[in-house]
Amino acid sequence: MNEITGLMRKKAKELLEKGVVERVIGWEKGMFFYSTTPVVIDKPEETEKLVWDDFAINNLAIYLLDKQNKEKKVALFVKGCDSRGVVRMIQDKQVKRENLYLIGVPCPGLKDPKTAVRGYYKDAGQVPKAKKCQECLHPNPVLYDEMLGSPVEEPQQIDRFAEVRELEKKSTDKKYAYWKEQADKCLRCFACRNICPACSCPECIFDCSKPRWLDKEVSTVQNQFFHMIRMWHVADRCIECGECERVCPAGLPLMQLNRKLLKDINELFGPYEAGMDLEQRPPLTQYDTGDPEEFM
Amino acid sequence: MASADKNPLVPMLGTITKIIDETPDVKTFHVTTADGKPFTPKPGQLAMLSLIPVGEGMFSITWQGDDYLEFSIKKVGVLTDALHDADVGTTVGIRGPYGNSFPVEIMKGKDLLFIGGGIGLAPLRSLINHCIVNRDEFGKLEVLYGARSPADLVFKYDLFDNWPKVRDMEVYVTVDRGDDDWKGKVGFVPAYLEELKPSPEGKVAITCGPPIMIKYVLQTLEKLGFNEDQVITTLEMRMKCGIGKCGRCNIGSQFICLDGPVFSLAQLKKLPPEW
Amino acid sequence: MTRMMEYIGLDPDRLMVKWVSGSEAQKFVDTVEELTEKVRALGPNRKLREHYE
Amino acid sequence: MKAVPKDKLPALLEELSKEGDLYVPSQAGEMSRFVPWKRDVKLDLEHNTTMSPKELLFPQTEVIYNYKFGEENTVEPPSPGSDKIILFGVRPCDVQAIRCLDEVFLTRTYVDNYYQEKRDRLIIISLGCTAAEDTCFCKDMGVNPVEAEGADIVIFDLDGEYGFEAKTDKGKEIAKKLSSFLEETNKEKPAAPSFSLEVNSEGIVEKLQKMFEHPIWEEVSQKCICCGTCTFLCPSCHCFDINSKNIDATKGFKYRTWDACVFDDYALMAGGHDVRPSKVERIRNRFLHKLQFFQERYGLFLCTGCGRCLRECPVGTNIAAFINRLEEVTVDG
Repeated sequence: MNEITGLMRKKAKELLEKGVVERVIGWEKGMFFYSTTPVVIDKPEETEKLVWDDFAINNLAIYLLDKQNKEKKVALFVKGCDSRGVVRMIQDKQVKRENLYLIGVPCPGLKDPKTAVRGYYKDAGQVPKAKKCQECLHPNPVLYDEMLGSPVEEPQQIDRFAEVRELEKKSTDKKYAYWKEQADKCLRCFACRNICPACSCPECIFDCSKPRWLDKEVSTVQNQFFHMIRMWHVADRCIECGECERVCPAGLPLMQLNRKLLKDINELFGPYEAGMDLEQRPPLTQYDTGDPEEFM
Repeated sequence: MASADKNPLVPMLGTITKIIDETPDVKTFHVTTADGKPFTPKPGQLAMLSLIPVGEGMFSITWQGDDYLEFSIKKVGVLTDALHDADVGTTVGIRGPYGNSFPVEIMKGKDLLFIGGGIGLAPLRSLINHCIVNRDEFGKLEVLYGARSPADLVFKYDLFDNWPKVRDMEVYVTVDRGDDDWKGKVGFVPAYLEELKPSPEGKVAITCGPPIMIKYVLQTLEKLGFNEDQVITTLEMRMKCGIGKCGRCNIGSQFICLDGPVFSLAQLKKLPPEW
Repeated sequence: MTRMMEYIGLDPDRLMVKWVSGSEAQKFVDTVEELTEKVRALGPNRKLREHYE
Repeated sequence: MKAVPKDKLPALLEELSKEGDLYVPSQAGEMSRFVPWKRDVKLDLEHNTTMSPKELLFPQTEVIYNYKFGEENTVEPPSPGSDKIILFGVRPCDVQAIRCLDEVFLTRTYVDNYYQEKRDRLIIISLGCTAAEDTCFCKDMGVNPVEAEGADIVIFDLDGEYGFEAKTDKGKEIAKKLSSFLEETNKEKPAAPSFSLEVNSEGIVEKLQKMFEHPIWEEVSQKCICCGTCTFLCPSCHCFDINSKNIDATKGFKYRTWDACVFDDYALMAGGHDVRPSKVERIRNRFLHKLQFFQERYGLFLCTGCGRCLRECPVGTNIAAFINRLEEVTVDG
């Protein structure tokens, strides 16, 4: 058992025993060496389930949106990306800061269970770092009540828009063909939406039946529509946790959509990363007479 | 063209021939096909009715004439809103009949107590009228019916005019909230049932209404001494295919569209309490 | 928006967003005509369309 | 036993493709699925596909009928196909899933015409498994990983060649046409592979029957995000939704699409009543459908142990772990 796991269990037990929180959300060990899954704990004696290891990759912020957690006092373990998700939710008034006890965990970069599955690797050490973690600029939590362990060094040399720039170079028709091919693969299982900490609407436009905006028909055009609208809805709320892309069973490069919008926002409104600071409003929710007309 | 009458998911085309306003949000429709009555359902059976460009939904068949089927439909969603806007002459799709039916055989010679709430009287009506047409086969007929308000009472012509005239038939009506003109009973159906204290002797009770009413009525009936085989109910669930394939209308391993909608309390108790 | 359209592989010339006040009738007419001409030159859009036989 | 040398497989597939529409497992990006065979398709016979072959019998979106409305009203189901559908390399777990689908769509009062017309044209060439992945548990769910009961032909990897065994009349007919590729081999049929994952499914139906009200459902559902990954990838999940789409003001079509019992609107009725209002009831329904209800109705597990949902679930929900958890649960009576 590693040091952080020990600290996690101790802290969680203490918080539940003292009644500081009613519920702790963290990670537990699953069936395989590569499965570490979210877990919800209400009783102090169950805190022994908690673990922190290479595969604690799920962003836990989404569980704050769950109906059953919304009015509860909850302790949540947060990596860099989890904490940015929480910041965005607080800014959108989806969750109340005073209901949360945030326990920061500095993140060394984690591994994707889907890469490890099927016996290509025999133990965690051999599994490469997950794509979303290779692209991460902020592994340390940005908002927390206390921190377990000491911060890790933040990477500097990552060009988060490299993929977008590559794609931009292609001709319009090639780009259309590329995205059409992606849309063809989509199963519309909604894993990308349901795992997304920025997708926080209580009723989603895609579920709305009166009127029905998105046909249930799973076709190229409906799928294109789904992903384009979702990208715009997420827009400046995307905290770049990469969960959508990680969970997609069809392997759609969804971050290439989200990052395109962020790239444009950065070019038009100046440097911006979502969920870094409770005080910084996202550019698209503010109005300024100097806003570039082009963004309309 | 693949034969439409062999493909259970493809409807026949029919026409709305008559529309009766029942309440502000309930209308009764008569549906006929070019060949006359679409099919001959047994009391309690269902049919899939569609407004072709809008959608399709499962409805209980309230009654049938020589050349039409009758549906009483409450306005609750996209399809039913559109049906309420439709005029006589509108083309509809119809397929069925679906589901089991009321166990008429075991009711023969017995006294029957019908307990309905709101639009829940619609499925019971097919059986009530069946009993009236075959009056000699059954004992005393009693109908206990309640709705939210006097305006929400369906089949007023039956409740206050036709049924009370039938030999050995009683109708008890109650509303949750009265209005200035209402002289009748005010109160919930289960409470009225408890007050009426029907004897279970030689009697079968048949109930349909909102889920919460059904739950309390079943409890009350058991308290009054009705055994599980003497209580029959008809249920509703979201249905799409009507033929036991699409999966959503299950209670445990049973499908409402195929094995239901009619269940005795004895059968219901063997199923998970998910209705 | 036009940047995004371009990225998805659509022709950005098919979209025009312009601020026109309720009192600027002529500007509105000119804008509509300008866009109409542009789109006419581009021909019918084949992208993002279902093609049922 | 007959066998085909591995280097002759492309030629055999070429010949097979003359008999009908041939589909083979192939890796395309991150998604592997059954694709129409072409000479340059890269076969992937090492792993089972991410997408199950059910999409070929029961497409995700399928037209039920085309309609016209307004002045003229018609409904017209699409005409059925006529070519054979040949599935090559289907794993025994997925063959078992097709047997489940057969029960649903072809028995119990009504026959589903859309499924039946494709099923009648289907020829299943199964690839018996000689190795089990860490997520495989088919043998514990009533599947024979070598024999692939229900397949028309079964082939086995025999190192350097594929053993070839025709099981049904349909299979024998095909075998006859392929006889020039087949040679006699003296190699034995491979033994069942060893499984690292053990699942104890014995007695779970009876146990689950007593567990409808049990705190375990709250526990297993808590991390679920209610997406459709498990149901859409599952080879046996078959629930569908029916909707219509108007192409213009006079015509449109009625179609069905895969649905997922974990989606919010799955059991929601017009008027707002929902018998399964939260994910606790939905996950319970999903697991019980797989492990209890389907057994009660059709005598089979609706889970065939293919392991797809274990691998792909975004939050690591694991039905195999759930089944094993049942051993610890005590129920009254």
